[in-house]
Amino acid sequence: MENFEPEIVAFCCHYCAYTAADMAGSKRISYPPNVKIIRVPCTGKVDAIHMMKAFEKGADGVYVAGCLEGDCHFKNGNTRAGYRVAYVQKILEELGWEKDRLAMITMSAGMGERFARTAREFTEKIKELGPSPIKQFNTDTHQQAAG
Amino acid sequence: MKTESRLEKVLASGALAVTSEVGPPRGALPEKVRQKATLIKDHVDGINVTDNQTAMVRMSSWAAGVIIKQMGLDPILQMVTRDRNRLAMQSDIIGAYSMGINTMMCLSGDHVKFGDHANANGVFDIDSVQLVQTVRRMRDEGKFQGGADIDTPPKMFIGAAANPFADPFELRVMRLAKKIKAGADFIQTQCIFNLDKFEKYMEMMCDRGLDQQVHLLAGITPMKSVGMARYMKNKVPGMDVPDDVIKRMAGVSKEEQPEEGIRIAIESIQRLKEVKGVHGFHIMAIEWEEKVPQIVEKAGLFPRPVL
Amino acid sequence: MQKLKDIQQDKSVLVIGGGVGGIRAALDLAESRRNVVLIDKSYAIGGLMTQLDRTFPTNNCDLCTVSPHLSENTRQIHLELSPMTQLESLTGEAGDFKATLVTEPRYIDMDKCTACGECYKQFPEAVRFTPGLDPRAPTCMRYPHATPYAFSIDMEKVSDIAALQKVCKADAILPEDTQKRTTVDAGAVVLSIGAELFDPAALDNYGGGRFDNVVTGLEYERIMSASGPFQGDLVRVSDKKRPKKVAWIQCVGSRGINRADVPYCSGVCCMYALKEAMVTKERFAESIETTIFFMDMRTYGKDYEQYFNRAKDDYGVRMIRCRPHSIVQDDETRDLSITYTTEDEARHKTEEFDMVVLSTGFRVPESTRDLAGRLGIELNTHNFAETDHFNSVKTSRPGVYVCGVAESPKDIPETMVQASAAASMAAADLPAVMDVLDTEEDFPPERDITGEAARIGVFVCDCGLEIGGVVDVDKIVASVATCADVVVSQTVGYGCSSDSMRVIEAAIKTHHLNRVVIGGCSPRTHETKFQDLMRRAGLNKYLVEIVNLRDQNTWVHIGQPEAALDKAYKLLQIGISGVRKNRSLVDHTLPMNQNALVVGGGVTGMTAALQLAGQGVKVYLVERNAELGGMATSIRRTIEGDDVRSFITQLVKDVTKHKNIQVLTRSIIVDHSGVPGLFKTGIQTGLRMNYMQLAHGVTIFATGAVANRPDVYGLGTHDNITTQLELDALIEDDPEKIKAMNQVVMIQCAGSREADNPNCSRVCCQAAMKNALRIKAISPDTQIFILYRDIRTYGFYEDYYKQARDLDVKFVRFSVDNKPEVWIENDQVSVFVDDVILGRKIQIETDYVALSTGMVADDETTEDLAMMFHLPRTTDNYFLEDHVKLRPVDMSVRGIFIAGTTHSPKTIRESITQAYAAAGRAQTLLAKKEINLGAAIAKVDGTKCAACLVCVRACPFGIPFINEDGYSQIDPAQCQGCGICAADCPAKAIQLLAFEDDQILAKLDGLFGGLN
Amino acid sequence: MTLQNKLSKGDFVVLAEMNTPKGVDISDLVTNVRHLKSRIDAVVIPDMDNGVMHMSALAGGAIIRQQGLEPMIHVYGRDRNRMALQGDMLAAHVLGINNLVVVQGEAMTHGDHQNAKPVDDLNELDLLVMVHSLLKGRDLAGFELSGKPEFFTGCQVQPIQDDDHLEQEVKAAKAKVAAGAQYIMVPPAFDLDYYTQVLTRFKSLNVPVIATVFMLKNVGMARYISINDPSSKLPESLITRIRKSKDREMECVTIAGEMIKELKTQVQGIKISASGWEDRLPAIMDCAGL
Amino acid sequence: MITAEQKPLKEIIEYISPYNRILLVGCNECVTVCAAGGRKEVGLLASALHLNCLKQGKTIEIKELTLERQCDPEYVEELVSEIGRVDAIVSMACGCGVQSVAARYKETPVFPAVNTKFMGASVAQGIWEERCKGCGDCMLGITGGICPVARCSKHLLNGPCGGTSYGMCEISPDVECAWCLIWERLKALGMEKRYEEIMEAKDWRPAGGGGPRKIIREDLSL
Repeated sequence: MENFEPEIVAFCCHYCAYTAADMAGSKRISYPPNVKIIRVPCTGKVDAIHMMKAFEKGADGVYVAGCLEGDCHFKNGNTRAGYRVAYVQKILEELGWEKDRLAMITMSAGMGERFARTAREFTEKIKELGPSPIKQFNTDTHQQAAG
Repeated sequence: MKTESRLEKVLASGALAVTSEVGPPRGALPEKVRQKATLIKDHVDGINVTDNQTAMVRMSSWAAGVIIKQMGLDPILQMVTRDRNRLAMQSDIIGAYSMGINTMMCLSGDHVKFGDHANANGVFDIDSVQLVQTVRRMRDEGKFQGGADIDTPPKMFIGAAANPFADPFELRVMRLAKKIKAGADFIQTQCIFNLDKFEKYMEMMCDRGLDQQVHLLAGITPMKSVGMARYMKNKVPGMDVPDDVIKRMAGVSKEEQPEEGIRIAIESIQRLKEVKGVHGFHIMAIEWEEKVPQIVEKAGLFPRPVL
Repeated sequence: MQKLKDIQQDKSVLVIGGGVGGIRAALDLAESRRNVVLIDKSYAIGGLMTQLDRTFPTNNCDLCTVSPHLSENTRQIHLELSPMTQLESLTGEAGDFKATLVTEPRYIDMDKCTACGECYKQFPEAVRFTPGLDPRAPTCMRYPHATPYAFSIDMEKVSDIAALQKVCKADAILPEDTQKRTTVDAGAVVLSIGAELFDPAALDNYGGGRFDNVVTGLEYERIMSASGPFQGDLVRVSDKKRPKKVAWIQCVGSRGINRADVPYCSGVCCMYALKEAMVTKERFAESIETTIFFMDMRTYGKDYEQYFNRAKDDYGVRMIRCRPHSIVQDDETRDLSITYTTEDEARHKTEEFDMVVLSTGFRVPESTRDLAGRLGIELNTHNFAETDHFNSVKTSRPGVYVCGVAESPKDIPETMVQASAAASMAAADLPAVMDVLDTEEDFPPERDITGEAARIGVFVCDCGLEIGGVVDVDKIVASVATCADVVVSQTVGYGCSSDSMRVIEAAIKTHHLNRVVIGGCSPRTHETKFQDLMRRAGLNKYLVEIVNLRDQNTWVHIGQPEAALDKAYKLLQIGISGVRKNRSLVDHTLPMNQNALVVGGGVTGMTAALQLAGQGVKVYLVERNAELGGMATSIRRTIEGDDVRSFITQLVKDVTKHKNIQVLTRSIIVDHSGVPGLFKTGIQTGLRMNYMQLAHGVTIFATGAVANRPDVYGLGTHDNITTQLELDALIEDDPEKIKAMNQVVMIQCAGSREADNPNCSRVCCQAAMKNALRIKAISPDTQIFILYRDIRTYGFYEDYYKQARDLDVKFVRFSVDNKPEVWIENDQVSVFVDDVILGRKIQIETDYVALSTGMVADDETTEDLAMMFHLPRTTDNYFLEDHVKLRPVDMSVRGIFIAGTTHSPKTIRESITQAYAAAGRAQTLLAKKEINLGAAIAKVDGTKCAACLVCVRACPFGIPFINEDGYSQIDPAQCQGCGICAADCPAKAIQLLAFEDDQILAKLDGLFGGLN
Repeated sequence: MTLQNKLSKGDFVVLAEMNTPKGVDISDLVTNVRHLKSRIDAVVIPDMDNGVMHMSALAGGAIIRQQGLEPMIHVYGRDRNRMALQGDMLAAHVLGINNLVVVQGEAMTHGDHQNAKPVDDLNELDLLVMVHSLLKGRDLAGFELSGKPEFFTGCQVQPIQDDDHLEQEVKAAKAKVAAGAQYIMVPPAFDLDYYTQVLTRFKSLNVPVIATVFMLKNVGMARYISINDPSSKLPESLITRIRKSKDREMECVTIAGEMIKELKTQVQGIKISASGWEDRLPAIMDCAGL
Repeated sequence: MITAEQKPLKEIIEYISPYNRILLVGCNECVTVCAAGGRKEVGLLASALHLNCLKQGKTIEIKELTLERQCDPEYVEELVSEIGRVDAIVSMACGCGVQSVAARYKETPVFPAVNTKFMGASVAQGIWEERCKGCGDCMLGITGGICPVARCSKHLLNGPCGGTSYGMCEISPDVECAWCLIWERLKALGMEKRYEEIMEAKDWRPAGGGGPRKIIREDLSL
């Protein structure tokens, strides 16, 4: 798994995290290309099903990125998202998946550096965890077949 | 006299009654029961035999009661509504009576959650008030709870419990009244440490004239250590251990604490003897039966009346 | 860039200065459908605030709060932005000015420039627009997302013009650009040029500009700022190490202590020093020791005292009341030592610090005097604009208004208030708005695409080399061309240039496209632009999806072209898959009711009512008392010496006779319903309390506060112990009695700044100065003692403080734990106070004690109204505005505004300013015939709804309810579009339009298409 | 049974006050009447109360009649002269409006047409004389009418400011009864003991007395009344009670309900004035146990 | 309403492991409201089951459907078109719903995905508490509207046991003592006298002591 490049989905809220991502861009702060952003008006919009479906469709890691605590444009959407992430983490654990493949992250719109750092750290973590169990199986069987 | 109960006779004589209790063993050895009963036999008018106390499985109370009866002593059969439905309880009552047991206590029992079978289903087909009523009707009306006649009704002297310290306080005397109305002949109370509050309770009881209708035995428990006192204060629901009692226990060395506990018990009895409506004492020396004679003697309750 | 529109034939308002104040004024005017020309001498707007790190009292980061304001202007049809431009002359008169403007050459075609930065990379010395990383010159750094989003060239520094031109792929360099002179027909002018900050290099004792680790407050902001020289890391300039001990020195250059000082107070430095100290601890390390050296702590704004308490008590910021003599630098370590004396100890102390921040205040630059001359307005003794005593934005020249620091030193919320007030005044000088259609309605009818199979056009912009330089755009375009439903896939040079836009528009028509994907920069900045393109092409604006290939791909993966290519491909797949599910949506609109309800008939309410009525708005002015006038009727004179009574009498007369104002005295509000723009409010009116319903589009609350009468210092027990209000009347009515007084004592903060009323009442210090000076004028021999905790004569009120000291008014400081005592013996009133400086207790036998009791919120009234109108209140029961910094008169409920002392304690003059501001803000809403609520609203499918109440309970705004049919209903007019209900609904009965579940899942499908 | 019959039999009656709309949308009025139909005996319709222009009480009365309820309309001399008033009275009878309350009519100073000219051709006593004359089949000029109208007519007491004023009003009411007033309406007060005393004085005039219960709506309104209307005798404790309650609106409903409960036994009828919040009338009546 | 919570995933996975085509059926009544088996939970469970299979390199077919009510045959009938196409049904309804589905489609195995808990009320968003035992002989009228059968841990009918402290039940300080609540309410209602009457031993037949219960409304049953 030396050259494993994970596929990571980041659900980012329009007001903070998405803006922070743009900020990282305008400051040319590099982060791994593995992270693909899907924009939502508020992390409170991110349904538990969206997180599950992302894994089901093949994501190796998923994170939800919203505003700093207390700064949510919609009062408490980020807090709710945090609870949902914890709930889905529990499901993942029950299924024998690493719960760290999913995370809730907060930042303000000006934190381009933090966006980039988070993306780097999360990508590193997923690299350590290896491919999603779905792909692991595919690879394992592949190797078995080859062996 | 409603019954043949020794307790009833002692109480009727106007003397202060003394009862204590024996917890049946968690095994089939009858000797254990005899040993414990022997320790206290000369100092009490009746021996409570607990019924799966603290929701732990033990030898059945009526069997242990029979063993005590066979020793020529006076068992008081405790019965909780937690483990049996009304059929089982009534059959046990007539069974016990047929073996010579003539005094019983009706209780609802600790919740199964506290015991060693937390996964059991609590039955609670009827509650303790309803059990009192059932036993009274069996005795006085000769009828089972379902309405059928009993050919030889069990003549039980009926006891019930009261906790003057649980919430809501104002309801406690009313609940006592309810038990009396249901047919309770005597009452054993929860361990009393807060004497002030107990005296207030007794006042309220006497105000309603209940002391004329029932015999109340005040519950006394000697404490072995300050640890036990704290445990009872914080962990046992419905228990009221005032801080000054704990302070007093803590005020002596660890070695002297058992003695201090016994002193407190004796002082309590002496104070409560004077309280209107108190007709006796129920001494619950938990796993400390050997100290009961000492307490009874020092409290001036010895010797027991001979009938 | 916004095209310079031909607005010459219409009258405009000229706004000079593009700081937050100027932006606010310009936006207010544009939203009120007034033409505005906003000029700034700099190449980008934003002013001082864009350089701040976080702002008090919210301690939020500024970028997030300012950016919407900056990008807003590009959307305004009525707004023309003209950077690098200055006013040359102004002729004519109010309503009919001619302004001559001079624009310096930019040498860049703003329509073409994409801000790619190529020119800057290759000719950094000649190109302006830089997020700047030079730690020594923090003031030239600007917010990285500048507006206009274009570079400018300093031609003098260009050596090879041809080479520079070649660098620009957009062909935007204009070497032949020249200075341009234009004239504008202006109805009014708003001046918002702010001021400079004092340069401490002028002082030699503090080493400003000489010692590496002595910085100004603003430099410190830059150091902490994420866009600053150290990327938001707090380090010392000398060794890039985190300081352990930081000190702030207040009043550097202000309050007339030192040689180069100005006499006035700069008003903002106490708060910003507290903020910087708190943020230092909060963001960097709790253990950093922070110390503030101050003279008087001037936290006089709304809830500022609590901010101060938080700094002291929760953050442990050390406060030392003294003025340090000097700073000495250790040349080796570059550590700094401060020598100072505290008031209770005569001995000098010396203490070491790692960094020292000089809290420098505002200073009027020379250029302001020139501009004032060209504008023909008068300046005051401090060179700030002279303004009317009852109208702080009205200058000496009719038709010219001023706002912000150009008027007097002030913080951002007060600047915002004045900006809105100035805009409102300026709008009144223009002819009334005609009911012309907004240009944005000039779009062809939308094509109905229902039932059509998806026909997607993909247009990828190479953005000069910004995208194309990293990834091969043609290759991307070719690879997505094979995707299902993609009909056209092509590269466009600069997607956002007018040429490319025309190409896309043509392609939509030729290929009969019904959905479009744009690969380019961020939708945050460019979505509107492409949505307009869709509408021009006859398609619904929600059928376009912008894929962020630049800011979130090529800009951040410059060194990994292959990975960037793969990511670009995947991002486009997300876009294509997503857009397939997009549907035509209709923006929700509602008609506006054009009436205004003004609650409260005091000076504030009357001013707001008159201002709106003057603009043709029908106003209901509701007052609970039998007469208009409010709290100001109990004040006789202002500190400037004006007669308040005659002012109010005139105001009442004007209001009562105005045909657009319906005055409803003896009226109480009892119910309220409706949505912004369509409110309905029930009142009980008249002596018999008859019920009446009023329909209105906007509401202004000017319900005021109440004079505080705390039970302290014997108030109410003796005729000669009164409040400042009673003294004010006494001075006016019975000067003889004043003359007979030998000693007068005033006690400040009576009932304020204490546990049960923690905030400062703001008006009391100036009231004490006012009454003291008036007594001295009548009776120079009367001795006056002012017992105080901090003297808070902010701004120019400091002048009165100085006058009082010069007239030998005695100032005695006491602390809150050791308050003065008032004794009455044999009808003789005595005051005992511990004099901190003398270090002993003094007794004053006094003829009169005036307590500065200030004011408190009208709890009962604000509580009632807050419940009916669903408005938040502060802990001390004032109304809480939507944003304490940027929206000081707007409430969180749209269409509701507050002004005057119902917002917080303030003087009559300040209340009037806020009244104009509230009227102006209300105007921006009333100018619209309908309200656009956008399309992203939650929609319930009644057949799926289980009426479980989850949405009802989850909605942060309390909008959903279970309707008569037994399912949840969400009023589109009130839905804020967060989607929380949609995500929580257990029956999946709610969808957030424009972000529906199948759209999000389709995007995931697009991303993982290869795997499934 | 008509209102007149009930009152003369000594039955207890409940009246609800409802204003006509300021405009032509009568849907709220009709809905409110329908909700109350079986629970009240008549609807009292003020005529441009407090000088605020509304649809005329005459039309309001006709609408109530259409809904099958008995209307009772205010009659006063501020806005119309004797010609218009007599004409309207005849129209009222024809439209089925047979209950009248002769009132004083409030000054226009706080209304919405402050610049209007008051007519004041007839005062209350004159009006009673006028009604009496019409009942006898003659107009005020003495001309005979073709067909006599029938009216059940009462009068209204002014808000009682103090004890002296009370005596004046009792005297005035006596005169009005002598002039033909068949019942007396007493304006509201919030102190029950005081109100009872007032009511007792009017009961001595031997015509049915109808008390008024006025619904408070929030703290602001209660505060206003307590400060500005001494006749209301609104105690501070009532304001505190509203302020401390969790649901203030419900508390106001409860307060009105409790007052009705208390007054029920003392008078022959109650007029409930919800002042624009007529949709809360059913709730008030529930609380009052009506 | 009836409350339920989802079974541990492991248990559900075990049930369906032999099958490849699953019909996952939710119910839009009580279990939707208590967030155990509505459309959303169906989606989440389907996703979780997919994830589990994908991990093992399997794919399964899951058809998601949510019925208006699983305890009414007419709604259950809506599954008929799917029946031939699936190997097993997983029902997210309460026990009644599961049985209705199982009774109708005898040839297809039906598995429960939730544990049916109790009849409860929502005390706050996301929190449900038991309120009724369905004892068939409601005595709320004499207990101040608070049920001792459902809310007293010992179903005591004649007052609180001796374990009450500070108004809380002896089994846990988080559980309110029903009798304390009843007493407070009776006091507020001025019905203290009610308490003094002895409540006779309860007839448990209406509670199911007499076997499975049934309600027949003859006027409606035709």
